[in-house]
Amino acid sequence: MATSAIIFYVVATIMIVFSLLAVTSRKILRAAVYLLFALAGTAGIYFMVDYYFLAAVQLIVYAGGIVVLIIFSILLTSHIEEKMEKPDSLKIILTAILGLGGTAVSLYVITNHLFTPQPTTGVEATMSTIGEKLLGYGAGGYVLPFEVISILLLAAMVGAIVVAKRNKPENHD
Amino acid sequence: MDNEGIKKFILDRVPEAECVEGSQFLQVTIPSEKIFPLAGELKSNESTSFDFLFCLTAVDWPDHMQVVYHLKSTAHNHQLALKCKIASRENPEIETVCHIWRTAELHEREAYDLFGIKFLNHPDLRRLLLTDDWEGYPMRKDYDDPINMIEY
Amino acid sequence: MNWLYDFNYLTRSIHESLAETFEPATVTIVEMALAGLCFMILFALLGLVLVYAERKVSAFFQQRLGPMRVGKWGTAQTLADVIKLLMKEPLINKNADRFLFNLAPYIIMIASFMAMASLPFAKGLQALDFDIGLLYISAVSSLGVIGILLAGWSSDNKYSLIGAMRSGAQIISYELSVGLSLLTIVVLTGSLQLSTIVESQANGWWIFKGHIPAVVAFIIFLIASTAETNRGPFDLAEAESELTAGFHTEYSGLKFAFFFLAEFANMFIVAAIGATVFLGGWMPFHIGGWEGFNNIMDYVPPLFWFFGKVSFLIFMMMWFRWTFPRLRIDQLLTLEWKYLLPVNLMNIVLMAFLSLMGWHF
Amino acid sequence: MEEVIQDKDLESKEYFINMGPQHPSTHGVLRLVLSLDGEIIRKVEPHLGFIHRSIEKMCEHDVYNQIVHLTDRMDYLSCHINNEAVCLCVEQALQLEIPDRIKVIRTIIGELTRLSSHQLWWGVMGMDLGAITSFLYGFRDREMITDIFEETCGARLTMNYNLPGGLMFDIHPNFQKRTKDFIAHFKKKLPEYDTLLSNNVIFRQRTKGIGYLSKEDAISYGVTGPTARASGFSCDVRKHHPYSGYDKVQFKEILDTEGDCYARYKCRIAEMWESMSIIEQLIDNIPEGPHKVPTKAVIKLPKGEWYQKVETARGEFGVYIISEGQKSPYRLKFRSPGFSNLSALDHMARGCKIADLVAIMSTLDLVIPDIDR
Repeated sequence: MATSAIIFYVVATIMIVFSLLAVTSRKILRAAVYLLFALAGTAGIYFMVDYYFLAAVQLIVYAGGIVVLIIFSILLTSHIEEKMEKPDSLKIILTAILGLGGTAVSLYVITNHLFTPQPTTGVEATMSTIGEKLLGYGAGGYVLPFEVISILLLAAMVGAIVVAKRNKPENHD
Repeated sequence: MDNEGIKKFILDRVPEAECVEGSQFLQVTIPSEKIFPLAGELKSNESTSFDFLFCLTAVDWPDHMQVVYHLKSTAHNHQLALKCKIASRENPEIETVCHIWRTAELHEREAYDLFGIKFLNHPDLRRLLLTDDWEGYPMRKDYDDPINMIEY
Repeated sequence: MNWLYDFNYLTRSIHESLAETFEPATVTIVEMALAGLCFMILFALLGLVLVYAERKVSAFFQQRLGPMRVGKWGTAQTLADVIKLLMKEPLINKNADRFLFNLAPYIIMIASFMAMASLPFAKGLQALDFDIGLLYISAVSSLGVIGILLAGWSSDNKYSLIGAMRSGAQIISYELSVGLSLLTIVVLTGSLQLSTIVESQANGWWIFKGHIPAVVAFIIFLIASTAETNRGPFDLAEAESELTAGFHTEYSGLKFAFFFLAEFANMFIVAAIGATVFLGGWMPFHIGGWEGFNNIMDYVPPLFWFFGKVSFLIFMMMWFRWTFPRLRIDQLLTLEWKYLLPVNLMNIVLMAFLSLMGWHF
Repeated sequence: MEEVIQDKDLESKEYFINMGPQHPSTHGVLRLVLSLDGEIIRKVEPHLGFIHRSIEKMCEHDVYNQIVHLTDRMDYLSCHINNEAVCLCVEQALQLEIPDRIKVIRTIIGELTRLSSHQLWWGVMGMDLGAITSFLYGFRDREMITDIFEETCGARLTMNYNLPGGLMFDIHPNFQKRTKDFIAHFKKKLPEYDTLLSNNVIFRQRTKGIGYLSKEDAISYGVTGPTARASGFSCDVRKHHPYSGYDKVQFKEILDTEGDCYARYKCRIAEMWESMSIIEQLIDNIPEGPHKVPTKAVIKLPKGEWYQKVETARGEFGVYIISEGQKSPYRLKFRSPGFSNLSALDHMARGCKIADLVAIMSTLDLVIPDIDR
């Protein structure tokens, strides 16, 4: 077996195991940490297929950003002795069915799709091509979606500040 | 104001006060019930304005308890030792002055802790130096603790 | 002696000799293990040397001698401390979340290992040379904060929790400034690849070539990176006079040593990034046009240049720590959001303008 | 939107944290229970008594010569001044005439004590704010004073030199020379203190406007010493009720009106300059004479009561003796400056952050045995 195959299976196992742990853990912070490992595993896969930019973005946005945010909010709201309640069995069954259904559909699509190997790999995703595409306004440029998303994020930020900055409670002294 | 003036000032308000000219301070002894109005008057009156309570302590005399207030006026620079005689030695009670001089809050807690003097209306009268479950009041003359104290 | 100047010779010969005896899959695994071993040794050595250096530097600033008893000039002091830490009892609070408590130091360690992997130590001596090198480093170094947050939360101590919260707010804020100050130079280099950044400084380091904006970026980088490594005067997360020891209050023995080691490793990493981006990395001190001078400088091996620059930056960070009082948490955030970040943004625009006009050297 | 804003779950709740009894910046075994809202302090409640030894009770069984030796266990940084207070009180009761030589030496020793206490305070203050180097600087200079004391009275921490009626021994032959050496040395080193901390931007930011104490509050809380003088409360016992040699020397009472941590800091630094000037005025003019007035081996005070206040490094230290004519006092009260100063802590710290509390505590300059007694 090739080295890359070994690494792939190791990373894939890590991802699957930690994804399962993340949804089954009763302690909320542990679940967040398991999620972190699953996301880091995804970044690992991206590194393996030489999608360096995507991998780094995965690490920055998901592992470094989202998970830190989740952990931060857990730190603010929950106490160390708290445990999550066990969901009732109906919920478990429903989500299990949904999850398995999703897996089945994905597997069906993957197994039935004919992957034709292409002679050329198209554009090599170097840093400069990504940058030019991202800020390009010609054909295939992404500057408009890019700016729209940034405005969306700005609106979300303003909203978050408005919600968070309540009227200060009257001074205690 | 000199000692004579202070003496007159206090006697006007508390006729039964006993005044002694000490070597440093005028020492005035008053009954414990009179302390709160007199203390307020001593601080707020412009001619006395005793605003600095630099020492508050209690003394356990054989037949009574005494609380001693050492007062000073930062404006007039005169000083006074005001003593309150509490008749009951076993269960002494006196009005607090911690609303007049804030420093009294901790000092009164200490006096309560060590002498068992109850300061009425004190916002937070608890043991200060000793543990909460300590029995007795160690600075009293009849306090006996065979374990922790060395007999002379 | 060629390998001292270009490590490609050395790595190639190792690779070839391995390929002769093993099949390709084994070769890859053996090479990975070798690289890992090298980094592990480097990590341990860094810990030993930097702890000793910190002690001696602090002693120098405080007009005392520092460790003098264990070994000549106290050089074996850190080793003695390692033995002491290994023999200490690992204590865990009764209510602590044992799994996360044990995991936290490793996350911090792993984050610093990952960041270290892409540092260019010398020509050809770089484990990972991505074309997104700088982005990669800022990505993995942002993982370390998770370890701190976990450590603070899982030890079931209010001081630790406050320390973790402070640290989280601090690192997330200052990451922006570190990233932007590095981007200021990226505007000039046009590449995120660390080896390219080093190569681009062959005729002068960016801090000299980039005019005033480069100097401003360098100063911001120094401040922000000191803050990101949780070192004084930004050591609010551990602030011993306020929070006893902050997020690692409850740690002892080896796990405490991990936090300690990671702190020094992180210091090394940010110093190395600063040296690479602003001070030319392993590139000798060159002045464009002075051929004779440049040739003399080339005789000094790149490793020496790299570690020399890194030591200089580390010395600067130690200098900060041993002279400045600690900031308060709101002042810390004010400094970042109201001063460093706007200045940084202005600076980056100015640099882009300079680069556009071609006014840099 | 309104619902979200008024959601009770989002309200931050106060929580408690124990600062001490073992905490690096409580400078001893002081326990503060803090009510916090995030990092903002809502209330500080001191819990005392961890090293309460009931010295006042012990004094009721001791003769006056023994009592002197208990006082330096209280405020161990102002030990000579504490001893002096008891001696002065006993001398006052006995109406002893004290020769000038003793007075002058007591003044010099007292000012050296104040200097060494302020040096230690300065070092610890820097350390509390995170500048560890200042600690070593403070101790470097304090070492010279400690050496002088060691030569004079044989001890380095719990020093005893004063006795009712004079001094234990005459000064060491080296005393004047070493003191002058120290003053010359410290005059060069004190500006370094300013370079390291006072002029530092971060330090100023951390102390300016923090822990404000108004003059009225300072008086009402009975705060004394440099802490109160920084609020404009003129309370220097050395000026208002001069004792020993303080009526013979020229010095300024350091007053400030800012009332914040920085003002308290500046006051102490300025007091160091004043102390040096006092020592300089006296060190070459120590009159000749005996170092001790003969007293009985066991002193009996007449019936009566006496109060003596002195200015220690922390503020007004008072000794209140009630005597029934015995060899031991009937009641003895020590009015310790730290006890009153601590009572203002809650008032000053409300609304500040934890880091500010540390700064406020270090400018109060608490010594815990002085509070617990």
